[in-house]
Amino acid sequence: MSHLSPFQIFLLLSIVKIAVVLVILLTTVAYTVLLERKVLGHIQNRWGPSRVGPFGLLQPLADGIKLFLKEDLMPLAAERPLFVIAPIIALTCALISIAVVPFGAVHRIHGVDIFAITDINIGLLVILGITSIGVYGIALSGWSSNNKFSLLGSLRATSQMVSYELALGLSLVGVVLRAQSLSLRTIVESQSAHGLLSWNFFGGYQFVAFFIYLMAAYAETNRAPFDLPEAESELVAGYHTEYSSMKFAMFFMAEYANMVIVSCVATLMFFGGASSPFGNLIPAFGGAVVQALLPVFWFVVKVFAFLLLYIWVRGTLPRFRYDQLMSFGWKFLLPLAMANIIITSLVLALHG
Amino acid sequence: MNIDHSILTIIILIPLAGAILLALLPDKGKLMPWGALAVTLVTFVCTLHLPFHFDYGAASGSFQFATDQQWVASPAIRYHLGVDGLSMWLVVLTGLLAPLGVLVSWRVIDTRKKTFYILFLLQQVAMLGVFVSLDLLLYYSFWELSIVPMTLLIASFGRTENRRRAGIKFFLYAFIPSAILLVGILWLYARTGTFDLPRLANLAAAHGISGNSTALWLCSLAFLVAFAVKVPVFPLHGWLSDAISEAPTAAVMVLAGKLGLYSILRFSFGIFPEQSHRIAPLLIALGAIGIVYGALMALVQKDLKRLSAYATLSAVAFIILGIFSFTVSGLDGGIFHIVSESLTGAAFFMLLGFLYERYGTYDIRELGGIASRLPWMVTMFVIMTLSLVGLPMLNGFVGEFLILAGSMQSVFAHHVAWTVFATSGVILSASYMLWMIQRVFYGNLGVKPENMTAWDIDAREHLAMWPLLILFLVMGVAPPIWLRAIDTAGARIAATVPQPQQANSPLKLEANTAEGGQR
Amino acid sequence: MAAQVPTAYYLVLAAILFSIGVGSFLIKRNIITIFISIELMLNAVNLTFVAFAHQWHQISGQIFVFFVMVVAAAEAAVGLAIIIAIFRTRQTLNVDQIDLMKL
Amino acid sequence: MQLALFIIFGALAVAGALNLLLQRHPINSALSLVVVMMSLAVLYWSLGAEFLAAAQVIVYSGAIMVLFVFVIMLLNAGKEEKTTGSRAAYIAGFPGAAAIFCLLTFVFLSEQKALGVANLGGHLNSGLNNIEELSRVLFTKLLLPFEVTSVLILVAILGAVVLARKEDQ
Amino acid sequence: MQSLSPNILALLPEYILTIVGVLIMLAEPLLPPASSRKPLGWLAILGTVAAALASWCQLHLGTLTAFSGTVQVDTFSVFFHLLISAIVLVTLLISLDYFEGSARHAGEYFALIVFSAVGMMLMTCATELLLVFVGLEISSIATYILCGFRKGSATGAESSIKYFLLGSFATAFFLYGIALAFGATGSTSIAAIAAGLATTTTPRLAFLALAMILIGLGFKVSSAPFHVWTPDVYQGAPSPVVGYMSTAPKAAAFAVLLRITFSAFGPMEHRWAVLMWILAALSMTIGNLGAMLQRDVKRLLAYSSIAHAGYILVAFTALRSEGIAAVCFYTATYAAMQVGAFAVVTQVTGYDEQIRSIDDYTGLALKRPVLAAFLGLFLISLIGIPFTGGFFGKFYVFSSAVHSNHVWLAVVGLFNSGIACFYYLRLLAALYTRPATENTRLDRSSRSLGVPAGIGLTLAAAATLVLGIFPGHFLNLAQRAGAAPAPTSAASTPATVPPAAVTLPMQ
Repeated sequence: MSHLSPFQIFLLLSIVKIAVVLVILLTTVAYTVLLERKVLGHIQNRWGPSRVGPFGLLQPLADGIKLFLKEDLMPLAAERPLFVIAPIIALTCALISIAVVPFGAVHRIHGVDIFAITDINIGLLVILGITSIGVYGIALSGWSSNNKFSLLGSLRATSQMVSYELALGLSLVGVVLRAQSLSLRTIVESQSAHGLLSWNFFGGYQFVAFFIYLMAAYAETNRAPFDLPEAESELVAGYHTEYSSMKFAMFFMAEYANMVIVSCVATLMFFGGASSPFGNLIPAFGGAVVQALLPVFWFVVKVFAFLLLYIWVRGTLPRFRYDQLMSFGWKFLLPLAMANIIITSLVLALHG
Repeated sequence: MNIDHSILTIIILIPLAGAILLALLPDKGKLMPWGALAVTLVTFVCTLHLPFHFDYGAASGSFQFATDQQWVASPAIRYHLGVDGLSMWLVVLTGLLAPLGVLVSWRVIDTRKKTFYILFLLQQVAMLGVFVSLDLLLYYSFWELSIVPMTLLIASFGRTENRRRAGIKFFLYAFIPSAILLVGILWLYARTGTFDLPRLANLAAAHGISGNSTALWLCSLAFLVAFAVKVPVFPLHGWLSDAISEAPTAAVMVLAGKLGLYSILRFSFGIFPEQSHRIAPLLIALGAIGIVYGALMALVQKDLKRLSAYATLSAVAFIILGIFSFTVSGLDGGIFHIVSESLTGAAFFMLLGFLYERYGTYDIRELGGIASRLPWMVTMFVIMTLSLVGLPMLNGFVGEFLILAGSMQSVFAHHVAWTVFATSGVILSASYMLWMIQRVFYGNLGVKPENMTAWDIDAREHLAMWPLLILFLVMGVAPPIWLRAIDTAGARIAATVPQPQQANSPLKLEANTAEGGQR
Repeated sequence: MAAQVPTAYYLVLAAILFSIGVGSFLIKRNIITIFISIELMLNAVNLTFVAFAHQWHQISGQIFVFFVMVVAAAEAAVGLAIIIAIFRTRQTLNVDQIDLMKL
Repeated sequence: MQLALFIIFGALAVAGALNLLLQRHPINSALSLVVVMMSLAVLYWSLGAEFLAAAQVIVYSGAIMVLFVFVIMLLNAGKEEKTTGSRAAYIAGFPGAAAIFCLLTFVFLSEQKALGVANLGGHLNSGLNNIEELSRVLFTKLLLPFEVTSVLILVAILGAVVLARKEDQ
Repeated sequence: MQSLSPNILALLPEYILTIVGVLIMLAEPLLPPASSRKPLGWLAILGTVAAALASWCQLHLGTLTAFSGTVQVDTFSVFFHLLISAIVLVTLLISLDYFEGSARHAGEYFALIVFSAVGMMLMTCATELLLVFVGLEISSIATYILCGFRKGSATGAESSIKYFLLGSFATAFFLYGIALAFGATGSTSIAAIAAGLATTTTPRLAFLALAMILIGLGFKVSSAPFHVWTPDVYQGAPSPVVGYMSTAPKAAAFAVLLRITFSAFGPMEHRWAVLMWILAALSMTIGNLGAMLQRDVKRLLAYSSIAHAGYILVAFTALRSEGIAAVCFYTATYAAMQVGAFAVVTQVTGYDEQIRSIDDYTGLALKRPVLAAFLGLFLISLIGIPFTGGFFGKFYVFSSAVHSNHVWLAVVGLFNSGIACFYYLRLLAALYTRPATENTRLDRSSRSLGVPAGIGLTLAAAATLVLGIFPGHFLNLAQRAGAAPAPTSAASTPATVPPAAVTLPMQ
């Protein structure tokens, strides 16, 4: 590729990276759905999908085809442009965040870091920002449907997301304080020295922050036990009651993509990202390719563990009541997050 | 410590303290009028200190009983009080009229006595303050302050439903020009850095205020207009008849004349001598017109109060005529006439008040033929009338004569014609007053007297009237007692005029009389 | 690629946004939209600040913008609370109908 | 690149602002403003204010405007009606806005020479990244305003609570 | 005391008030819902007194700068600190009984007043426009809320929203002005702006900045033609709040205006003096003419406050120290009489505010003579009759204008004050005339004057009188404020990089 200018190489590789990551992400999303159904099935003592393909492995494909071929309903009373834009916003925001996630160690080909689409110094802020934009998708979908259940669902979802965003953001401050950077790469590096022991979760004493993050993140993604916006028993299906076909599929994908992103962030922030849990205990082995891919492996494992946790929680915990949800967020998580910040900064200030 | 230096402060403070005291006392029975009477009498006694200790031989232009302390450091406002021949008798006069005012209000004011007497005393404070202040800003403060109690007196104790309007009208007429006056004062201060009157006068004499003659001219106009409205000079008299016909007797007695005229003499003439000279012909003309206009208007009034208002207008116009002649006799006469007219006017208003107490009306058409029922009343009315029309041997004559004589001598253009014109006012005043007496007291019995039984002047009213009647006579036969002091002031003001051909005046004799009294 | 943009252009862009904000503030009849116009004006101001901060190489301009954002957030909280309060009492958001007090 | 960014996102911002003005429904206006804000975020980034670009997205678009949208949804605000007041407003509004615009533009363009040009990135002080430099000034020289902001937020919270609480308590 | 760091010493009053505000806020939910909130009010009063004492102590410390030069505490800011504390004190005293009968979130009310005072105090001592902005917003936001404090009252909410929208609108202009000033000089600190203006290459930008700032602050001090919000807001807001918001924020805004015009834009005085001339003349005239048409007492006082803002602006045309002193003095006298007048209005109308028009006040002197006498005094002072503060305020303002050769402005102003007495008198005369028919509305307000409110009224009246009879000490204080040094650029050096000269290469 030497006849290409550095800029052209950069451009080309970037496009390739984006394409690959996007495909992987979407596949992950699809198979997370399958995973969830399977795991839930086992938790509830049943099989889950098992007919389409071996172990039901082609089920996501079938679902996709079904949704794609379904009739695309457009309610008469809906605000057309917003009704169409809403799912697009939701999905786009969910997918964009992956752009700043480093899923491997720094590995440059032609000066381009191949295990992260981009590494910018305010990566964390970008994720937070994009997450906060995602609210519009839900808010607008409910409103533009012109359906009271949708509206109520989206009102609930919006206020829930706005409320928990606060706790979520604050829970990450402790980590940022420790790493003294907003770049995700730097944050990961700050945890990679001694493997597991230097992870923020263990070595950094950020487990409180982690739990806050976890709960806030569940609420952010409208997942059980905070899945009130789409509580079937109360609101039909919440904000996406009126959606069908591909538009519905977009919401569906957005939800699972968000889960993946949240898991990625949890991994990066608290569990050392792509670094090995054993640090330097295990000597390096294998060739360059293995060395390059091993961090990716660790990363995937960790993210996968979080996804499992998601499903596990959904299978186990009952749903909150709305007022409980709010008071939990504002009266418990938020003060706790603040306390965590204060203590962390005090410790950092006193111990250098 | 010599009391001479604090007597003026005491004179101001007594009514003020009295007002505060009354505010704290309960409004029960006759407590308020008694209290007010006591306060005003004490004040009057204190004012009498002045003529007895006045140094009649002091250098012309010097102020006596002076006190001069710093009030505000920067801007340099001083608490500078003092009197000279011009103001001394006005202070005494104010002191005298106050107890009389309380006496005439004795029965008329039966509700809200407390408010009334407090406002009345505050009014007195303000007037006394105006007469004794020698610092321009201190003076201005009292000047403005004098408006408020008067407005409230008119607005709350007025006779008819029209009272609120009359009060506001009075206030606006008084306040707006004096707001402009403040600009003038500020301008002077910006030029000279002082508010002190004697210093300003000295600077003025030395042409040291400002080289900008236009600005100086405008400034002098600001002063003059503010004062002229208060007097009121002829075209600016719009407030007078409303205010006089609404205001309670005690307030009317001090309403017109004194303050404005004194201010013209003291400040316009003191600080802007040249400008005053230049505008004198206009003022002489306005004075003459005012005399005749007032008299003619009085002639056609059906309401006694309005008649008295126009009579007042006519009388103050006389004084304007006199003082703007800038001759010794004109000025002396003017100043004398201020005192004398105040007394006569007070008597007039008091008698009208008595009449109103009895019959509840000022309408001439409803009255008539009461002479036989109220002999004392008619006697007093006639004496007052004679004083007002200027019968020799009574006070009115001295002033009018000196004024007319002075204006004949005046150095300014057009004077003779105007003086002759003004003289006709004397005749007119005699006609409307006497005609008024005739209509009210003689002839057929009016509607009101027929249906109402009235009592003649009672003891309290005698007590209020006699001092005035006696003064009419004394001032008429022995004017030098007063002129002695007044002349020191008059002569000083006249001396500012570049002295021309006064020697050929045919009326030199009278001026000599005045000067004789000086020694 | 190295094409440069005069700072003045940024300022003019900010001026356009500010003027549209002012116009919208004056023209719009819905309280919420009026409030939105104010936010637009604030954004225009922020752009001005950032452009000047860039031009002077002074970070304080950017800090100012940061504060404007914080203040805007506080204002939004209070303003929307007031709007809800007025909707409760009057059941309308049209400024022309919020006219209990006239001469 | 700078020029391209400026033209694209400047145009987008103006279009958003105009749409804000022209739309009759508050929610559309609010969304137009979000567009403006996002374009501005890009412009901030191009002017070397990365932190502000992120803050713009998080605080403005992500929090403030969501609040707006939320309230619009909550009150179920309808389209604007044309009233007599609006005609008067048009008469005052357009010339007023135009006058301000002309004045500002005139001044800016006439001072163009003195104002210089902008470069992509626009680094303030070499060696420090944007956030570091910003926080350094914020916590030293401008510490007091930063601290005082807490009072501001306290007041806002207090106010929101007071206003939102029902009277019958 | 000397051992304390200047950072603490310079902001002592603000610290005290903030702590008190937080305490009130914390205590409010802990008190039982039905219990009286008066103790919280007293706590606030105590805190205000302490803050005032702290400012008084600062007077003897000379000029303090703190927080890297963002704050300068000198006689000027101490003057305004004292003034604001005094206003807050009287307002709190008056408000104590206002909420009687039900708790009505009185705790939050006191906290908001105290917090807004913090904001205003910061405005007066800030030398960094960023701090000014934050302070301004603290006070503004608190006042927006206070305006709508009578919940369920439609006029209250309306007043709140109007104030809020126009206030924010003004803030945007103010900010734009600061941005342009920053563009012209490269700094937002007052000293650095002054230094930068001397060498600026973009004078037009600077003038534009000044104009924008003037528009913004013109709204805040409700000077014409930026006064449109004033009557509506004053009419709808709770009376004690109006008394407060028509004085304290204005005092703070004037302090900022003084700092910005005389210190920051000092080099451009010849240009802004003209603007001030126009603003002053317009405010006086529009305020007074507008007031003449009003029947509602609160609206009348609102227009009168516009006129008074005009009088104060007159002093801006004067020479530096004299003008500043005149503004300080007038602001103080205006505060005394305005707060007093609204205190009486509060007492007359009570919480439900049913007594509105001048006619409703007819015969007040018969029913409640003491209140009428107080109101009479304040009205007389507002007219500007001697021996009240109003007179000396006017005197001082116009004297400073005449001194710097703005005689015609003084003529306009004093002529205006002549017109003004017309509407004040209408109210004054109404108080003292017997009503034609029995005024039953007043009977409803026949609560007796509470002790705290009595103290508050007496304080305001005493201040009005003392400022009118013995203005010496206070004038001295104002003159010291006027003579306070302009903020110096000790810690805040202006950007020395000429803007166009440096164009860094692309990375």
